[in-house]
Amino acid sequence: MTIVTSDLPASTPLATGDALELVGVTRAFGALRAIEDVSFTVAAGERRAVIGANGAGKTTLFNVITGDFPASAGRVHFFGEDITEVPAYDRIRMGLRRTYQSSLLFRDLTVWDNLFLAVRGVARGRFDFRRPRASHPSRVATDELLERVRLQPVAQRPVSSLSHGQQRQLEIGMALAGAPRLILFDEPAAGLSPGERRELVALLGALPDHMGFILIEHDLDIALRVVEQVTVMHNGRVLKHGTPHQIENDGEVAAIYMGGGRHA
Amino acid sequence: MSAAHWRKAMNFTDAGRSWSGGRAIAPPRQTTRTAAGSATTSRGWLQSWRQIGARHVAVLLAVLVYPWIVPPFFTYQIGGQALVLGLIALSLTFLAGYGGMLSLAQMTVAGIAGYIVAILGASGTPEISLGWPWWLVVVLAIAGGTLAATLIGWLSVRTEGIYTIMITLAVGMAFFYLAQQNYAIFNGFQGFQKVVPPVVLGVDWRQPMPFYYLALFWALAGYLFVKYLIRAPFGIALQGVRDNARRMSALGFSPVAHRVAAYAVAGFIASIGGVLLVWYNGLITPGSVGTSWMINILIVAVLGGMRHPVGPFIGAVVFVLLQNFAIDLIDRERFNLVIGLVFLVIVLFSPDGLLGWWDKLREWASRRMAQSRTNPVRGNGWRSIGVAQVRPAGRR
Amino acid sequence: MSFARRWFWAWLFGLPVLALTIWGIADNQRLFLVTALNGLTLAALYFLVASGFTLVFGLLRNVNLAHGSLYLLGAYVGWVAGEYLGSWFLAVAAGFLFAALMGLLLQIGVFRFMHGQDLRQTMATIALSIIAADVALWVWGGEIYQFDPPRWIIGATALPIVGKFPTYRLVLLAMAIVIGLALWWFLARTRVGMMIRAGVDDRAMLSASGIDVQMVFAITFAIGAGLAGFAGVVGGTALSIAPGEDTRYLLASLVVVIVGGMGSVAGAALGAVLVGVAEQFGLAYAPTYGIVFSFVIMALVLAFRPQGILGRRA
Amino acid sequence: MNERRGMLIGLLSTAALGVVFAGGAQAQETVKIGLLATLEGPFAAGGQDGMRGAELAVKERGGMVAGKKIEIIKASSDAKPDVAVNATRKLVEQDKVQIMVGPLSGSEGIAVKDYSKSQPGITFINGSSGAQATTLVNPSPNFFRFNTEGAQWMVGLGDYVLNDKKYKKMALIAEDYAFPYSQVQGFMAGYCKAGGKVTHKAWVPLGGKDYSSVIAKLPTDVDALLVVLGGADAVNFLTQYEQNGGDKPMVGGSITVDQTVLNFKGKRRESLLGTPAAGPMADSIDTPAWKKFVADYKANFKDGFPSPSLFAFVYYINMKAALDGLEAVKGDLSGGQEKYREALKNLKLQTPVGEITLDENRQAIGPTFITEVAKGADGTFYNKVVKTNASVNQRLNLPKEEFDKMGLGSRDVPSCP
Repeated sequence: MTIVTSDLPASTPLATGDALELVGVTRAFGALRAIEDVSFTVAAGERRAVIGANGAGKTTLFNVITGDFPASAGRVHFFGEDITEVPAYDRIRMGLRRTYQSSLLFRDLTVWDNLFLAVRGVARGRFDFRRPRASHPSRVATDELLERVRLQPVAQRPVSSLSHGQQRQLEIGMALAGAPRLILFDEPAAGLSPGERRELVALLGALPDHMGFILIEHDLDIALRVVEQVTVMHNGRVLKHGTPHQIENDGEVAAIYMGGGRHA
Repeated sequence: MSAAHWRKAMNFTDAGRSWSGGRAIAPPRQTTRTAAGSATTSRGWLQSWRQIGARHVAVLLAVLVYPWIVPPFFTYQIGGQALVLGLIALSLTFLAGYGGMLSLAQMTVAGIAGYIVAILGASGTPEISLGWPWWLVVVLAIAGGTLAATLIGWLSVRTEGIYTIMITLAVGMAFFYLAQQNYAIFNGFQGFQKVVPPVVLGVDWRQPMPFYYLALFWALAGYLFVKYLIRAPFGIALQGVRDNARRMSALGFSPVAHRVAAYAVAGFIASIGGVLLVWYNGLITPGSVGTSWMINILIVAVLGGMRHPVGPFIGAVVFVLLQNFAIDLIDRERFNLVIGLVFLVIVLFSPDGLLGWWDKLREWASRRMAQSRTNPVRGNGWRSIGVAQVRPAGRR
Repeated sequence: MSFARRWFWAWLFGLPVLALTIWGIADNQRLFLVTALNGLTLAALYFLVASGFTLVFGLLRNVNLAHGSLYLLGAYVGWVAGEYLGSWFLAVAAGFLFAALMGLLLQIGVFRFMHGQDLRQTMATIALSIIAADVALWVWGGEIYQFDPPRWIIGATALPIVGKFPTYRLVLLAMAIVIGLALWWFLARTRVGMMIRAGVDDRAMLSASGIDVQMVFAITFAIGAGLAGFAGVVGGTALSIAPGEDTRYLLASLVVVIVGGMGSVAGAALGAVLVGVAEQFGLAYAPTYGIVFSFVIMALVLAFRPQGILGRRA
Repeated sequence: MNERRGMLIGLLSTAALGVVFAGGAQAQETVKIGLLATLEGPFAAGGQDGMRGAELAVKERGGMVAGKKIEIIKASSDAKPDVAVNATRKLVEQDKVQIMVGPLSGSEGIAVKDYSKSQPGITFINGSSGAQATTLVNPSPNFFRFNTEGAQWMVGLGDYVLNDKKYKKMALIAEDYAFPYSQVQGFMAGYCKAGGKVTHKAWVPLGGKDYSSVIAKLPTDVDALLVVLGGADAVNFLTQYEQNGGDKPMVGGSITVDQTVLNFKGKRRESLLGTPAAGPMADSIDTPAWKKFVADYKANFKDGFPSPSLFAFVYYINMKAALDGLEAVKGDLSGGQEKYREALKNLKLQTPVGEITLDENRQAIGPTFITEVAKGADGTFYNKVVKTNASVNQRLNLPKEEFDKMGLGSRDVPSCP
């Protein structure tokens, strides 16, 4: 993928404090505890992978962070601010972003409309009744996003007619709209071809330095290559934190995770 | 909005968060981009004119000339009534087709606006009616209707799908019974008679032709408004909420706020329709907001098809023609049977209403043409292209 | 909801109700008790209609807006049967069977083809109810029909304090309790009932478990519709049958299940009691707006508990 | 457009005929009369019978008046004024009827009367609507009502039940809208004046079916109940009152014990026996004219009621007036129907119950009857005449000032607790 321009000038003064801090977060569905007592901190600009077998609670963790499901217990802090009770859309407006595992796109709308929505969602004028002019910054921003995820040729096609890879690209593009501070990528590489995976790695690697992200990925080749920290989850709990190198060489992790099959 | 303005808007202005986003935006490099989203509006109205095809002109001419070639009865009772009912049903099409919220209370909203016209304006019940000037009354009626619609929306957006239908039906019935039982304000069962449009600019707007053009103006205005709005940020976001509210909230939108706003917009349209309806009938009674009319509006909208803002007007014409002439076609007074059967057939065989049939016809015609042109080739290629063309973006 | 907030709401609504109750008893003991009893018996009728409605919704996730038509058609057919066979009990059976058959036809002929398409189902049933109402008017005219139940049912029974009270209404109350218990037994103890409940909880699980889903749906629909027809005859006996009753009972069912919670038989019972009692007290103490009361209750429930009192969040 | 072509052909052929016959009277061979009644909803039974009554009046003349064929074009409403006006407008403007007969209910009547002002070339004759205001408030010069209305019908009933039945104190249960208001006014105007007391008024919402709590609230220290409910509601009330062990005698309004109610499909009508009521007709009027009317009705409508209902009767006399007026002018509707209207105004309408004339507002002045429900030899129920008011006007035979002071009936007017 080509060079991705920075969303922010590199010298933007950032908020003090860590990007994300989870304190004893628990989420229960009835009697079932999908995640239990999860605590960890992600520094501003940090890139972290969350790995673990299926059912380890990774996606639930994302849902709790973004507010799709409220936490049953525990607190979530975002750049020093307690967002546990903040509605999902407000967290997004604060600079949090996410992609979804199985793409949740607006299948009947066009690619352009999808990106446009992502741009408008974090800007003012969400209720604007006027169609924006071509020179309108929101349209320019949309067009740039389109270019960045290289979907110009299909801009006016409904999403339902896109290939899987294109849909994943669009999903990422939507997460990049506005000025994200922390992005949660939920298995962005799933179902991609080797070529597409390479592009994805390039794209992740080229994200501006201040833009941290958390990545759920089964493909450890990808996961461990683009991150600085790794959290291993098992049965809804945090098993281990460490650098990619440490995790790769950890016997326990290998036993419960890799032993269970990389793509289990 | 200037680029600088926009930059400011993109920033998170909350002073508490010492963080600043946004970016310097370069002017668009290539203006010849194919994006239709750009194409439709990139040169404003100039571009929009290009979309106008021969059929638009033909239809516009037809509706303009119509009252000159038919007797006054057709001008008023068929034309005028269809336009007014179509306008009220348009509000439902907007709400249901683009917002995914099927409200049966649109007639209630129209009725509330109508009642306000009767109560604040002049009527045959001077003990209640205040006789305020018509322009003030109309403004207040539309404001009141919109407010009522917002409240109904606030109450019902917590629910989805079928719950919405039932709750709006129940809210509508509550208003019906309130209007029927309250004499101090709503004059109970009798309602208000002799609520006539004013004489403005020397024109008696109650006469068939002036009324027709008045209704036509607002119907066109409503149609264009909806057509414009569905491509504006608000409209696109509304369709997003319709398709996946959770995803919208993960993009920074508040689905509840958007839905309530959609109710308000639909209520605004329905209120204009309600003012015209009370003028059309010259009266308003609880019967005008009862179950049968609430469901009739749904029938009108579904009959025409909810995929396009022209649907409700087509539905209204068919409905009004049936209502007036069904009794001439069949021996017994079985109007309801006919309307019920027509409605059932539409629902069973054409989910997109009459518009759906129109599309199928076009598809069939284009297929025939394609076949005759490239007869030997019988691949599947045309199908995918055809479907993509028949179901353009932003529609279900 | 926290404990304290729960108490707050309990007091907010409970205190005025309690105060009104005390005032009502002190003011006119007999009137208060009669009204309460009337409310319960009306609730019995509402429960009979609404339980079928809520059962069908709970499992099939479609609102059958022709439910009121099933009520009316069941009543008419029951009346005809009663006229020819000379037995009120046979009329009740005929009403039940006919409506159940119609329900079966609806499920097989209409709903099966539009599973999961809420909007289409709703509109198809609206269309069907319009057609049914006109056909009924065609066949039975606009006259008023009343049933001819056995003598012992329709007299008055002397009760303490209340004095004379219609026997039939007490029978109706008993019938509703019996049917309610029977429904509970059917759902809790029989195989089909368990399948239905499983389907209410998780439809995917139902189809995954190799059960003939269509058959379960058809049985449920038949029972739900049959209950409407049953209520038609039973309710027609308490009041009368005439055009327009279909909409009336459809609306009553709607309000009852919205208040009680969609898909819950217990919710239907609770909703029916609330709505029936409110309606009767409204009629007795504030006749002008009595009829608006049930809608006010509904709005209140919606504002604080959108899924209904005993409903589960979707 | 079909209609347009029709008009064109009509125009051309009229012109052609005009040349040939030099008078063009042939175009007037038929007279089109529009007939509007309620055929949907709760009033459907009444509407159907109203249609029968109107048809009977046409059949009596063999479908011809003064050598012209009478063509009836029917329309239906659902008792809602907006629908009634739409149906009327269609009959007048599309079907080109020259005379309009209808509608059925009170609010519809007021709305159609308002509409009639915009069609000065057409003559409107009432169907069975009985709102006082139709002719009392802003009357329309081309709207005629040959039937007496709700308040007139009840005149004299108050005196009768007070003096003959000795009901000194009564409670009232009635539906909460205009028609019962006027019925109650007609009753109470006389009853209160004669010294009777109405201690309790229960206005029940229209369409509420379950009256048991209203019944529970009725005072027990009254002599009788005045029940002004119509159709299904009356049957529901009677059944429930009986089941609640109610034992007070009843006094009925005009549609409480109408044929539609006396013939409901059930066997619990016994409690109605002896119920006094009043109305513009009665089943057992002992005149040859009435007996002929009933016989004709029975002969013509096998599917009708055992005896014509109030709706049949009222539609009959209004249609008859339309035809008699037409006869009087020899079918001449020219000159904006001026002559025809003049004839209607001066018509001394011979009806099965006696002579009806019009007042200055074109409202009927005519006989009314006080009746009691009785059971015939064949088991059918009917209203037996016990007293006849030779002539009642719209001011209830009161002096103008006294009536105007009282005003139109409402929830609280009149009052004598």
